[in-house]
Amino acid sequence: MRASLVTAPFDPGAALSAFAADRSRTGAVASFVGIARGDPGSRLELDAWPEFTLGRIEALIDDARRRFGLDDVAVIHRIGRIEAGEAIVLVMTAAAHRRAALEACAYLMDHLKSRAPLWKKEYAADGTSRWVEPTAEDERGLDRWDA
Amino acid sequence: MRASLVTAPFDPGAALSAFAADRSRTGAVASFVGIARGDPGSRLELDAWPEFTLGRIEALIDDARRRFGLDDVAVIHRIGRIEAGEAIVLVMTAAAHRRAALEACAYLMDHLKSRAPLWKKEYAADGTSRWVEPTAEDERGLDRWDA
Amino acid sequence: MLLFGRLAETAGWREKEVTASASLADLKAHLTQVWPELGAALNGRGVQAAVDKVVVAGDLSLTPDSEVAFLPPMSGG
Amino acid sequence: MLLFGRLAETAGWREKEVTASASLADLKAHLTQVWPELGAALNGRGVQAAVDKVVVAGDLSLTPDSEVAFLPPMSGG
Repeated sequence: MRASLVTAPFDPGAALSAFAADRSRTGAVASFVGIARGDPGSRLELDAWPEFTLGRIEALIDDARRRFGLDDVAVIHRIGRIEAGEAIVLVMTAAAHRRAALEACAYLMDHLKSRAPLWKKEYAADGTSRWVEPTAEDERGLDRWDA
Repeated sequence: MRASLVTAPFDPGAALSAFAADRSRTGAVASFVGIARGDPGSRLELDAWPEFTLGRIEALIDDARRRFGLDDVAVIHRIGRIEAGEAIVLVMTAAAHRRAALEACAYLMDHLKSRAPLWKKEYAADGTSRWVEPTAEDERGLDRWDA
Repeated sequence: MLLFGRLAETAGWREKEVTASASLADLKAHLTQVWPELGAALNGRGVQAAVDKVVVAGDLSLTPDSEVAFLPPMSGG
Repeated sequence: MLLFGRLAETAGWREKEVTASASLADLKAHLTQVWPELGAALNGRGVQAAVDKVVVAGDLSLTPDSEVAFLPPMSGG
Protein backbone atom coordinates (compact mmCIF):
# COMPACT_ATOMS: atom_id res chain seq x y z
CA MET A 1 0.00 0.00 0.00
CA ARG A 2 1.97 2.97 -1.25
CA ALA A 3 -0.99 5.37 -1.38
CA SER A 4 -2.88 6.57 1.64
CA LEU A 5 -5.64 9.03 2.38
CA VAL A 6 -5.58 10.51 5.85
CA THR A 7 -8.08 12.68 7.67
CA ALA A 8 -5.76 14.05 10.39
CA PRO A 9 -2.66 16.27 10.11
CA PHE A 10 0.53 14.31 9.42
CA ASP A 11 4.23 15.12 9.66
CA PRO A 12 5.89 14.91 6.21
CA GLY A 13 9.30 14.65 7.86
CA ALA A 14 8.37 11.58 9.89
CA ALA A 15 7.13 9.92 6.72
CA LEU A 16 10.34 10.84 4.89
CA SER A 17 12.52 9.42 7.68
CA ALA A 18 10.79 6.07 7.32
CA PHE A 19 10.85 6.17 3.52
CA ALA A 20 14.54 7.12 3.26
CA ALA A 21 15.73 4.40 5.67
CA ASP A 22 17.46 1.32 4.25
CA ARG A 23 18.05 2.80 0.82
CA SER A 24 21.68 1.72 0.41
CA ARG A 25 20.66 0.06 -2.90
CA THR A 26 18.87 3.15 -4.17
CA GLY A 27 20.82 6.33 -3.62
CA ALA A 28 18.27 8.99 -4.53
CA VAL A 29 15.13 9.99 -2.63
CA ALA A 30 13.06 12.99 -3.68
CA SER A 31 9.96 14.40 -2.05
CA PHE A 32 7.37 17.07 -2.58
CA VAL A 33 5.06 18.53 0.06
CA GLY A 34 2.06 20.61 -0.91
CA ILE A 35 0.97 22.89 1.93
CA ALA A 36 -2.36 24.68 2.39
CA ARG A 37 -1.66 28.34 1.70
CA GLY A 38 -3.62 31.16 3.22
CA ASP A 39 -4.17 33.52 6.10
CA PRO A 40 -4.70 32.13 9.59
CA GLY A 41 -8.30 31.00 9.79
CA SER A 42 -8.54 30.01 6.15
CA ARG A 43 -8.87 26.33 5.31
CA LEU A 44 -9.58 23.74 2.64
CA GLU A 45 -12.12 20.96 2.48
CA LEU A 46 -11.11 18.03 0.29
CA ASP A 47 -13.88 15.78 -0.89
CA ALA A 48 -12.94 12.26 -1.99
CA TRP A 49 -14.46 8.90 -2.87
CA PRO A 50 -11.89 7.01 -0.84
CA GLU A 51 -12.03 3.51 -2.34
CA PHE A 52 -12.05 4.94 -5.88
CA THR A 53 -9.59 7.76 -5.19
CA LEU A 54 -7.04 5.36 -3.71
CA GLY A 55 -7.25 3.06 -6.71
CA ARG A 56 -6.66 5.97 -9.09
CA ILE A 57 -3.70 7.24 -7.10
CA GLU A 58 -2.24 3.73 -7.05
CA ALA A 59 -2.61 3.57 -10.84
CA LEU A 60 -0.71 6.89 -11.11
CA ILE A 61 1.99 5.45 -8.88
CA ASP A 62 2.31 2.40 -11.14
CA ASP A 63 2.60 4.69 -14.18
CA ALA A 64 5.33 6.75 -12.53
CA ARG A 65 7.20 3.69 -11.32
CA ARG A 66 7.37 2.25 -14.83
CA ARG A 67 8.03 5.54 -16.60
CA PHE A 68 10.91 6.62 -14.36
CA GLY A 69 12.24 3.21 -13.32
CA LEU A 70 11.59 3.94 -9.66
CA ASP A 71 12.48 1.57 -6.85
CA ASP A 72 9.71 2.86 -4.65
CA VAL A 73 7.00 5.53 -4.39
CA ALA A 74 4.65 6.68 -1.67
CA VAL A 75 1.84 9.22 -1.70
CA ILE A 76 0.03 10.49 1.39
CA HIS A 77 -2.96 12.74 0.70
CA ARG A 78 -5.10 14.54 3.26
CA ILE A 79 -8.86 14.55 2.82
CA GLY A 80 -11.50 16.42 4.80
CA ARG A 81 -10.76 19.66 6.58
CA ILE A 82 -7.25 21.12 6.28
CA GLU A 83 -6.12 24.31 8.02
CA ALA A 84 -3.74 26.85 6.44
CA GLY A 85 -0.14 25.70 6.90
CA GLU A 86 -0.94 21.99 7.11
CA ALA A 87 0.46 19.53 4.58
CA ILE A 88 -2.10 18.51 1.94
CA VAL A 89 -0.03 16.00 0.05
CA LEU A 90 3.37 14.29 0.29
CA VAL A 91 4.93 12.48 -2.65
CA MET A 92 8.16 10.51 -2.14
CA THR A 93 10.18 8.65 -4.76
CA ALA A 94 13.28 6.45 -4.59
CA ALA A 95 15.48 5.74 -7.60
CA ALA A 96 19.03 5.02 -8.64
CA HIS A 97 19.29 8.42 -10.35
CA ARG A 98 18.52 11.82 -8.92
CA ARG A 99 16.85 13.15 -12.06
CA ALA A 100 14.41 10.21 -12.22
CA ALA A 101 13.45 10.69 -8.58
CA LEU A 102 12.82 14.44 -8.96
CA GLU A 103 11.05 14.19 -12.33
CA ALA A 104 8.77 11.49 -10.95
CA CYS A 105 7.70 13.85 -8.13
CA ALA A 106 6.81 16.49 -10.73
CA TYR A 107 4.92 13.90 -12.82
CA LEU A 108 2.93 12.66 -9.84
CA MET A 109 2.05 16.16 -8.64
CA ASP A 110 0.99 17.26 -12.13
CA HIS A 111 -1.33 14.26 -12.35
CA LEU A 112 -2.67 14.50 -8.80
CA LYS A 113 -3.68 18.11 -9.53
CA SER A 114 -6.24 17.20 -12.17
CA ARG A 115 -6.35 13.42 -12.60
CA ALA A 116 -6.96 12.21 -9.06
CA PRO A 117 -10.59 12.09 -7.90
CA LEU A 118 -10.33 14.76 -5.23
CA TRP A 119 -12.36 17.95 -5.00
CA LYS A 120 -11.00 20.94 -3.18
CA LYS A 121 -12.96 23.82 -1.74
CA GLU A 122 -11.20 26.89 -0.35
CA TYR A 123 -12.68 28.74 2.62
CA ALA A 124 -11.18 32.18 3.23
CA ALA A 125 -10.89 33.52 6.77
CA ASP A 126 -13.91 35.80 6.07
CA GLY A 127 -16.11 32.75 5.40
CA THR A 128 -16.33 33.07 1.60
CA SER A 129 -15.62 29.90 -0.31
CA ARG A 130 -15.02 28.56 -3.80
CA TRP A 131 -14.49 25.21 -5.50
CA VAL A 132 -11.05 24.88 -7.06
CA GLU A 133 -10.90 23.60 -10.63
CA PRO A 134 -7.84 22.76 -12.73
CA THR A 135 -6.40 25.82 -14.44
CA ALA A 136 -5.09 26.14 -17.98
CA GLU A 137 -1.62 26.06 -16.40
CA ASP A 138 -2.42 22.72 -14.76
CA GLU A 139 -3.42 21.32 -18.15
CA ARG A 140 -0.24 22.65 -19.77
CA GLY A 141 1.70 20.98 -16.95
CA LEU A 142 0.20 17.66 -18.01
CA ASP A 143 0.88 18.21 -21.73
CA ARG A 144 4.59 18.20 -20.94
CA TRP A 145 4.41 14.47 -20.18
CA ASP A 146 2.73 13.49 -23.45
CA ALA A 147 5.79 14.17 -25.62
CA MET B 1 22.85 30.09 7.65
CA ARG B 2 21.11 27.88 5.14
CA ALA B 3 24.12 25.66 4.40
CA SER B 4 25.67 23.31 6.89
CA LEU B 5 28.40 20.68 6.88
CA VAL B 6 27.98 17.94 9.44
CA THR B 7 30.30 15.16 10.51
CA ALA B 8 27.73 12.88 12.16
CA PRO B 9 24.75 11.02 10.67
CA PHE B 10 21.61 13.16 10.46
CA ASP B 11 17.93 12.41 9.91
CA PRO B 12 16.66 14.04 6.69
CA GLY B 13 13.08 13.71 7.89
CA ALA B 14 13.69 15.67 11.08
CA ALA B 15 15.26 18.44 9.00
CA LEU B 16 12.30 18.41 6.61
CA SER B 17 9.78 18.63 9.47
CA ALA B 18 11.46 21.82 10.68
CA PHE B 19 11.84 23.25 7.17
CA ALA B 20 8.22 22.57 6.14
CA ALA B 21 6.71 24.11 9.28
CA ASP B 22 5.07 27.55 9.04
CA ARG B 23 4.91 27.57 5.25
CA SER B 24 1.34 28.83 4.90
CA ARG B 25 2.70 31.65 2.66
CA THR B 26 4.70 29.29 0.47
CA GLY B 27 2.77 26.22 -0.53
CA ALA B 28 5.46 24.06 -2.14
CA VAL B 29 8.38 22.32 -0.44
CA ALA B 30 10.64 19.94 -2.36
CA SER B 31 13.56 17.92 -1.10
CA PHE B 32 16.25 15.63 -2.35
CA VAL B 33 18.27 13.17 -0.27
CA GLY B 34 21.43 11.58 -1.65
CA ILE B 35 22.24 8.34 0.15
CA ALA B 36 25.53 6.43 0.24
CA ARG B 37 25.02 3.39 -1.95
CA GLY B 38 26.86 0.14 -1.46
CA ASP B 39 27.12 -3.18 0.27
CA PRO B 40 27.21 -3.33 4.07
CA GLY B 41 30.73 -2.47 5.12
CA SER B 42 31.37 -0.12 2.22
CA ARG B 43 31.71 3.59 2.97
CA LEU B 44 32.66 7.02 1.68
CA GLU B 45 35.14 9.57 2.94
CA LEU B 46 34.29 13.14 2.02
CA ASP B 47 37.13 15.63 2.17
CA ALA B 48 36.23 19.32 2.47
CA TRP B 49 37.76 22.72 3.21
CA PRO B 50 34.93 23.69 5.52
CA GLU B 51 35.15 27.50 5.55
CA PHE B 52 35.62 27.61 1.77
CA THR B 53 33.17 24.80 0.98
CA LEU B 54 30.41 26.46 3.00
CA GLY B 55 30.90 29.77 1.20
CA ARG B 56 30.66 28.09 -2.18
CA ILE B 57 27.53 26.19 -1.23
CA GLU B 58 25.99 29.41 0.05
CA ALA B 59 26.78 31.08 -3.27
CA LEU B 60 25.03 28.19 -5.08
CA ILE B 61 22.04 28.66 -2.77
CA ASP B 62 21.91 32.37 -3.65
CA ASP B 63 22.02 31.52 -7.37
CA ALA B 64 19.19 29.03 -7.00
CA ARG B 65 17.12 31.39 -4.89
CA ARG B 66 17.30 34.12 -7.54
CA ARG B 67 16.95 31.85 -10.54
CA PHE B 68 13.85 30.02 -9.27
CA GLY B 69 12.33 32.76 -7.10
CA LEU B 70 12.57 30.61 -4.00
CA ASP B 71 11.30 31.67 -0.59
CA ASP B 72 13.84 29.54 1.21
CA VAL B 73 16.55 26.92 0.67
CA ALA B 74 18.59 24.70 2.96
CA VAL B 75 21.45 22.32 2.24
CA ILE B 76 22.92 19.87 4.75
CA HIS B 77 26.03 18.02 3.57
CA ARG B 78 27.89 15.29 5.41
CA ILE B 79 31.69 15.37 5.43
CA GLY B 80 34.12 12.82 6.79
CA ARG B 81 33.28 9.14 7.03
CA ILE B 82 29.86 8.02 5.76
CA GLU B 83 28.62 4.43 5.94
CA ALA B 84 26.50 2.79 3.21
CA GLY B 85 22.84 3.71 3.66
CA GLU B 86 23.51 7.02 5.44
CA ALA B 87 22.35 10.33 3.96
CA ILE B 88 25.17 12.26 2.27
CA VAL B 89 23.26 15.38 1.33
CA LEU B 90 19.84 16.91 1.85
CA VAL B 91 18.58 19.79 -0.29
CA MET B 92 15.26 21.47 0.61
CA THR B 93 13.52 24.28 -1.28
CA ALA B 94 10.38 26.30 -0.58
CA ALA B 95 8.52 28.21 -3.30
CA ALA B 96 5.10 29.38 -4.35
CA HIS B 97 5.12 26.96 -7.30
CA ARG B 98 5.81 23.26 -7.28
CA ARG B 99 7.85 23.26 -10.48
CA ALA B 100 10.23 25.95 -9.16
CA ALA B 101 10.76 24.03 -5.93
CA LEU B 102 11.52 20.74 -7.73
CA GLU B 103 13.67 22.28 -10.47
CA ALA B 104 15.71 24.13 -7.88
CA CYS B 105 16.50 20.82 -6.14
CA ALA B 106 17.74 19.42 -9.46
CA TYR B 107 19.80 22.58 -10.08
CA LEU B 108 21.40 22.48 -6.66
CA MET B 109 22.22 18.78 -6.86
CA ASP B 110 23.71 19.15 -10.37
CA HIS B 111 25.97 21.92 -9.09
CA LEU B 112 26.88 20.24 -5.81
CA LYS B 113 28.06 17.21 -7.81
CA SER B 114 30.89 19.04 -9.56
CA ARG B 115 30.94 22.68 -8.41
CA ALA B 116 31.11 22.34 -4.64
CA PRO B 117 34.57 21.89 -3.10
CA LEU B 118 34.08 18.38 -1.78
CA TRP B 119 36.14 15.32 -2.63
CA LYS B 120 34.65 11.89 -2.33
CA LYS B 121 36.51 8.62 -1.96
CA GLU B 122 34.68 5.30 -2.12
CA TYR B 123 35.85 2.37 0.01
CA ALA B 124 34.38 -0.98 -0.98
CA ALA B 125 33.70 -3.62 1.65
CA ASP B 126 36.83 -5.49 0.46
CA GLY B 127 39.02 -2.51 1.32
CA THR B 128 39.69 -1.28 -2.24
CA SER B 129 39.13 2.43 -2.78
CA ARG B 130 38.90 5.06 -5.49
CA TRP B 131 38.48 8.82 -5.75
CA VAL B 132 35.23 9.83 -7.43
CA GLU B 133 35.47 12.44 -10.17
CA PRO B 134 32.66 14.11 -12.11
CA THR B 135 31.50 12.02 -15.05
CA ALA B 136 30.62 13.19 -18.56
CA GLU B 137 27.00 12.71 -17.48
CA ASP B 138 27.51 15.10 -14.56
CA GLU B 139 28.86 17.70 -16.98
CA ARG B 140 25.92 17.22 -19.34
CA GLY B 141 23.65 17.66 -16.32
CA LEU B 142 25.17 21.10 -15.79
CA ASP B 143 24.93 22.12 -19.47
CA ARG B 144 21.18 21.89 -19.16
CA TRP B 145 21.17 25.01 -16.95
CA ASP B 146 23.18 27.18 -19.33
CA ALA B 147 20.40 27.52 -21.90
CA MET C 1 -25.86 6.91 -7.12
CA LEU C 2 -23.13 9.23 -5.87
CA LEU C 3 -22.27 12.90 -6.25
CA PHE C 4 -19.01 14.63 -5.28
CA GLY C 5 -17.61 18.11 -4.83
CA ARG C 6 -19.72 20.95 -6.17
CA LEU C 7 -22.26 18.51 -7.66
CA ALA C 8 -23.11 17.23 -4.18
CA GLU C 9 -23.33 20.81 -2.98
CA THR C 10 -25.66 21.77 -5.83
CA ALA C 11 -27.95 18.78 -5.27
CA GLY C 12 -27.89 18.99 -1.48
CA TRP C 13 -27.16 15.25 -1.24
CA ARG C 14 -24.22 12.90 -1.86
CA GLU C 15 -25.79 9.48 -2.14
CA LYS C 16 -29.23 8.28 -3.15
CA GLU C 17 -31.01 5.23 -4.48
CA VAL C 18 -32.71 6.41 -7.67
CA THR C 19 -35.27 4.80 -9.97
CA ALA C 20 -33.61 2.31 -12.26
CA SER C 21 -32.73 3.80 -15.65
CA ALA C 22 -31.93 1.90 -18.82
CA SER C 23 -28.94 4.08 -19.65
CA LEU C 24 -26.78 6.93 -18.40
CA ALA C 25 -28.65 9.31 -20.70
CA ASP C 26 -31.98 8.17 -19.22
CA LEU C 27 -30.62 8.62 -15.72
CA LYS C 28 -29.47 12.16 -16.49
CA ALA C 29 -32.87 12.98 -17.97
CA HIS C 30 -34.55 11.65 -14.85
CA LEU C 31 -32.22 13.63 -12.53
CA THR C 32 -32.81 16.78 -14.56
CA GLN C 33 -36.56 16.39 -14.15
CA VAL C 34 -36.37 16.02 -10.36
CA TRP C 35 -33.37 18.36 -9.66
CA PRO C 36 -33.15 20.82 -12.57
CA GLU C 37 -30.14 22.62 -11.12
CA LEU C 38 -28.22 19.36 -10.75
CA GLY C 39 -29.20 18.39 -14.29
CA ALA C 40 -27.65 21.61 -15.63
CA ALA C 41 -24.50 21.05 -13.55
CA LEU C 42 -24.14 17.47 -14.84
CA ASN C 43 -23.90 18.83 -18.37
CA GLY C 44 -21.26 21.36 -17.30
CA ARG C 45 -17.70 21.38 -18.58
CA GLY C 46 -15.45 18.59 -17.36
CA VAL C 47 -18.08 16.55 -15.51
CA GLN C 48 -17.42 12.81 -15.88
CA ALA C 49 -19.54 9.78 -15.08
CA ALA C 50 -18.20 6.61 -13.48
CA VAL C 51 -20.17 3.37 -13.66
CA ASP C 52 -19.09 0.69 -11.19
CA LYS C 53 -15.95 2.75 -10.51
CA VAL C 54 -14.91 2.99 -14.16
CA VAL C 55 -14.97 6.40 -15.83
CA VAL C 56 -17.03 6.17 -19.00
CA ALA C 57 -17.21 8.39 -22.06
CA GLY C 58 -20.55 8.79 -23.86
CA ASP C 59 -23.69 6.84 -23.06
CA LEU C 60 -23.81 3.39 -21.47
CA SER C 61 -26.64 1.01 -20.63
CA LEU C 62 -27.24 0.43 -16.93
CA THR C 63 -28.58 -2.44 -14.87
CA PRO C 64 -30.66 -1.99 -11.70
CA ASP C 65 -27.58 -2.55 -9.55
CA SER C 66 -25.18 -0.31 -11.49
CA GLU C 67 -23.35 2.10 -9.20
CA VAL C 68 -23.27 5.48 -10.95
CA ALA C 69 -21.19 8.45 -9.78
CA PHE C 70 -20.86 11.92 -11.24
CA LEU C 71 -17.47 13.58 -10.85
CA PRO C 72 -16.82 17.29 -11.29
CA PRO C 73 -13.38 18.45 -12.52
CA MET C 74 -10.75 17.02 -10.18
CA SER C 75 -8.50 19.18 -8.04
CA GLY C 76 -6.13 17.23 -5.82
CA GLY C 77 -2.55 17.86 -4.82
CA MET D 1 49.49 25.97 1.46
CA LEU D 2 46.71 23.41 1.33
CA LEU D 3 45.96 20.22 -0.57
CA PHE D 4 42.68 18.33 -0.76
CA GLY D 5 41.34 14.99 -1.91
CA ARG D 6 43.66 12.88 -4.02
CA LEU D 7 46.29 15.65 -4.10
CA ALA D 8 46.71 15.41 -0.32
CA GLU D 9 46.88 11.65 -0.65
CA THR D 10 49.54 11.85 -3.35
CA ALA D 11 51.67 14.32 -1.36
CA GLY D 12 51.19 12.59 1.97
CA TRP D 13 50.32 15.94 3.63
CA ARG D 14 47.41 18.38 3.65
CA GLU D 15 48.91 21.60 4.96
CA LYS D 16 52.43 23.04 4.91
CA GLU D 17 54.26 26.32 5.15
CA VAL D 18 56.34 26.48 1.98
CA THR D 19 59.13 28.81 0.83
CA ALA D 20 57.68 32.06 -0.43
CA SER D 21 57.22 32.07 -4.21
CA ALA D 22 56.76 35.12 -6.45
CA SER D 23 53.93 33.52 -8.41
CA LEU D 24 51.73 30.47 -8.68
CA ALA D 25 53.91 29.17 -11.50
CA ASP D 26 57.01 29.52 -9.31
CA LEU D 27 55.26 27.75 -6.47
CA LYS D 28 54.29 24.84 -8.73
CA ALA D 29 57.88 24.60 -9.99
CA HIS D 30 59.11 24.52 -6.42
CA LEU D 31 56.61 21.86 -5.40
CA THR D 32 57.49 19.73 -8.44
CA GLN D 33 61.16 19.85 -7.47
CA VAL D 34 60.52 18.68 -3.91
CA TRP D 35 57.52 16.34 -4.56
CA PRO D 36 57.72 15.25 -8.21
CA GLU D 37 54.62 13.07 -7.96
CA LEU D 38 52.58 15.95 -6.55
CA GLY D 39 53.95 18.24 -9.28
CA ALA D 40 52.64 15.87 -11.95
CA ALA D 41 49.26 15.63 -10.20
CA LEU D 42 48.95 19.44 -9.99
CA ASN D 43 49.15 19.61 -13.78
CA GLY D 44 46.49 16.91 -14.13
CA ARG D 45 43.10 17.47 -15.72
CA GLY D 46 40.65 19.60 -13.75
CA VAL D 47 43.00 20.70 -10.95
CA GLN D 48 42.28 24.29 -9.85
CA ALA D 49 44.21 26.69 -7.65
CA ALA D 50 42.61 28.98 -5.07
CA VAL D 51 44.49 31.98 -3.71
CA ASP D 52 43.08 33.46 -0.53
CA LYS D 53 39.93 31.37 -1.09
CA VAL D 54 39.33 32.64 -4.64
CA VAL D 55 39.66 30.17 -7.50
CA VAL D 56 42.06 31.62 -10.07
CA ALA D 57 42.69 30.81 -13.71
CA GLY D 58 46.23 31.07 -15.12
CA ASP D 59 49.18 32.48 -13.24
CA LEU D 60 49.03 34.99 -10.40
CA SER D 61 51.69 36.78 -8.35
CA LEU D 62 51.83 35.81 -4.69
CA THR D 63 52.85 37.57 -1.50
CA PRO D 64 54.55 35.84 1.43
CA ASP D 65 51.24 35.56 3.25
CA SER D 66 49.14 34.35 0.33
CA GLU D 67 47.11 31.26 1.21
CA VAL D 68 47.32 28.88 -1.73
CA ALA D 69 45.21 25.74 -2.11
CA PHE D 70 45.14 23.16 -4.89
CA LEU D 71 41.77 21.57 -5.57
CA PRO D 72 41.28 18.35 -7.55
CA PRO D 73 38.03 17.86 -9.54
CA MET D 74 35.13 18.30 -7.15
CA SER D 75 32.68 15.50 -6.33
CA GLY D 76 30.04 16.45 -3.80
CA GLY D 77 26.36 15.56 -3.55
